Amino acid sequence: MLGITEQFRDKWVLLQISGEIDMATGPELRQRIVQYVQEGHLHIILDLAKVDFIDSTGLGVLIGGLKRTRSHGGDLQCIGLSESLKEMFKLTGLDAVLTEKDV
Amino acid sequence: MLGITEQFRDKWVLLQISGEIDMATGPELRQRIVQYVQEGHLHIILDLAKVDFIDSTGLGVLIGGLKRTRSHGGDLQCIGLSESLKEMFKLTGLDAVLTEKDV
Amino acid sequence: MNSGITLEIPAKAEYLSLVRAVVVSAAALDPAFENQRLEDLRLAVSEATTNAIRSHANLGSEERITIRCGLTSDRIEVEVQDRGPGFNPEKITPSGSLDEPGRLNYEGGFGIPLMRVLADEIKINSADEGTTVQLVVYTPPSNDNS
Amino acid sequence: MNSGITLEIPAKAEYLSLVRAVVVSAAALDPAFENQRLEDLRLAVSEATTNAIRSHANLGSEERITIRCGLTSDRIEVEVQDRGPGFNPEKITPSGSLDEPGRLNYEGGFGIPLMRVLADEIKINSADEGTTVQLVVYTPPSNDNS
Ligand SMILES: Nc1ncnc2c1ncn2[C@@H]1O[C@H](COP(=O)(O)OP(=O)(O)O)[C@@H](O)[C@H]1O
Ligand SMILES: Nc1ncnc2c1ncn2[C@@H]1O[C@H](COP(=O)(O)OP(=O)(O)O)[C@@H](O)[C@H]1O
Repeated sequence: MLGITEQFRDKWVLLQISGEIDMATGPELRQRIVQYVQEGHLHIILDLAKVDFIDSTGLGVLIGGLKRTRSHGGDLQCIGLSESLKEMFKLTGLDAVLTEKDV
Repeated sequence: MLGITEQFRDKWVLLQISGEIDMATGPELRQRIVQYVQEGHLHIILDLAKVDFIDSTGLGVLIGGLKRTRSHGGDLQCIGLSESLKEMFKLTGLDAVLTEKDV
Repeated sequence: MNSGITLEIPAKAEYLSLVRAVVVSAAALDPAFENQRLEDLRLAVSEATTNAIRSHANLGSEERITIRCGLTSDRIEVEVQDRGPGFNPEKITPSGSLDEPGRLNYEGGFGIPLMRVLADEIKINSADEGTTVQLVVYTPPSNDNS
Repeated sequence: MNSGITLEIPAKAEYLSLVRAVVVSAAALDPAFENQRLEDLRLAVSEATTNAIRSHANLGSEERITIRCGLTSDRIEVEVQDRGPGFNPEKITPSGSLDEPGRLNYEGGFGIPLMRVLADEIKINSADEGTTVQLVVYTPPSNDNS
């Protein structure tokens, strides 16, 4: 199960994600990000505080979102990382590119 | 998993039970009740508010405890029944004998 | 029940909570499944599995209990199969009632009557080679005007 | 792995969360198993199952993925078996490193390297008839003076 709620702040879209991001639910999140970029919302913040689980396909969605927003001059950032998510970002080298942002 | 914490109030022992009462965990609770009765603590209150699950072997433990305490001139009562526990007590006719008590 | 999941467990009480977790996860695949019915199913399956585990008391630990779980658009079906000695279900619960006088004189015998109340359908097939209990709980129609 | 549990699922992504729930429940049978290692195991098994599901893309839906889960005193062992076309694991991850420059140019390829980091042991047996990934995570000794 994946929950997504959106808030618009200045030029940022803040998405609060809850549940699990895996091969079953990842496509929905990917689709949402594609749609924001199409609509011109190029700055996306993902609040992952309520994400219980993310796997490598979920990381793939984050990387895809990062590439998509940046290639349009925008950005994607992740906040609310739990200890185990931080660990996973480190393991995969993602921590270097998907940095936390103070909102 | 079964958690049991005890409190002594007047002539009552109040047991707060948490977790699941089934064929795996029931024997532990049964054993505790047997022990109280042996030690002369004949009035037992079970607080089931934190019990997520109870099955028919769990009910068997409650009935056994009721019979054991009463046959020694004591009593056993249950409090903190959730809606689904109440439903189950009704289904099995246990609600008539294992009444709630105001503590 | 060609689709769906199959779970095999050793006949030990400590696996009951795992069986319940699996059934809850399987039922959660259908978002239309209501919480109350999920509770009913969880308890019914737990009762059937408890009986199956008991029936293996005199069998080697290699003999497994099998739980099959199938979802279709209008129902969830769970089958609990043991390799125990079997029994005659008709002889066990002649009245099926739980509130007879003197009922509290024994502490068991709630399992099958509970399953009958909780499930929308129940079939018990028992023979010398083992018992299969099939439990069906309906899911509400997925349109909103129910 | 003669004891322990066996789970069979259809090769569909929606069953992943169920597989994770089963592994977590199975590991919970050993109270010595630490939370962090449980997370590691959950993720590693999920990765293996994701690959197994993908490998069935061109197979009929009757072909199941099998997950076996065994606990012994010092380890938990999970085996994920598919009937997919197989692959050569040595060709896939020559370096196994995730932080090479340009790594972000593609969005996949994290699965096997992650499993290698998360599990204490991993064995991949792949052939034309399918692949079996075996993951082992050690449980700490149950005496307190560790
Ligand atoms: N799977 C089974 N295999 C063999 N006997 C069974 C099985 N399920 C039920 N029985 C028999 O039916 C009886 C009644 O079962 P049940 O209503 O669940 O109550 P209980 O298990 O508490 O006795 C059991 O005592 C047992 O003799
Ligand atoms: N069970 C499997 N069956 C067939 N091929 C597999 C299996 N597991 C992994 N592979 C192959 O190994 C590659 C790398 O897997 P992995 O590291 O998990 O990354 P990803 O799955 O994201 O590509 C996969 O793309 C696939 O070609």
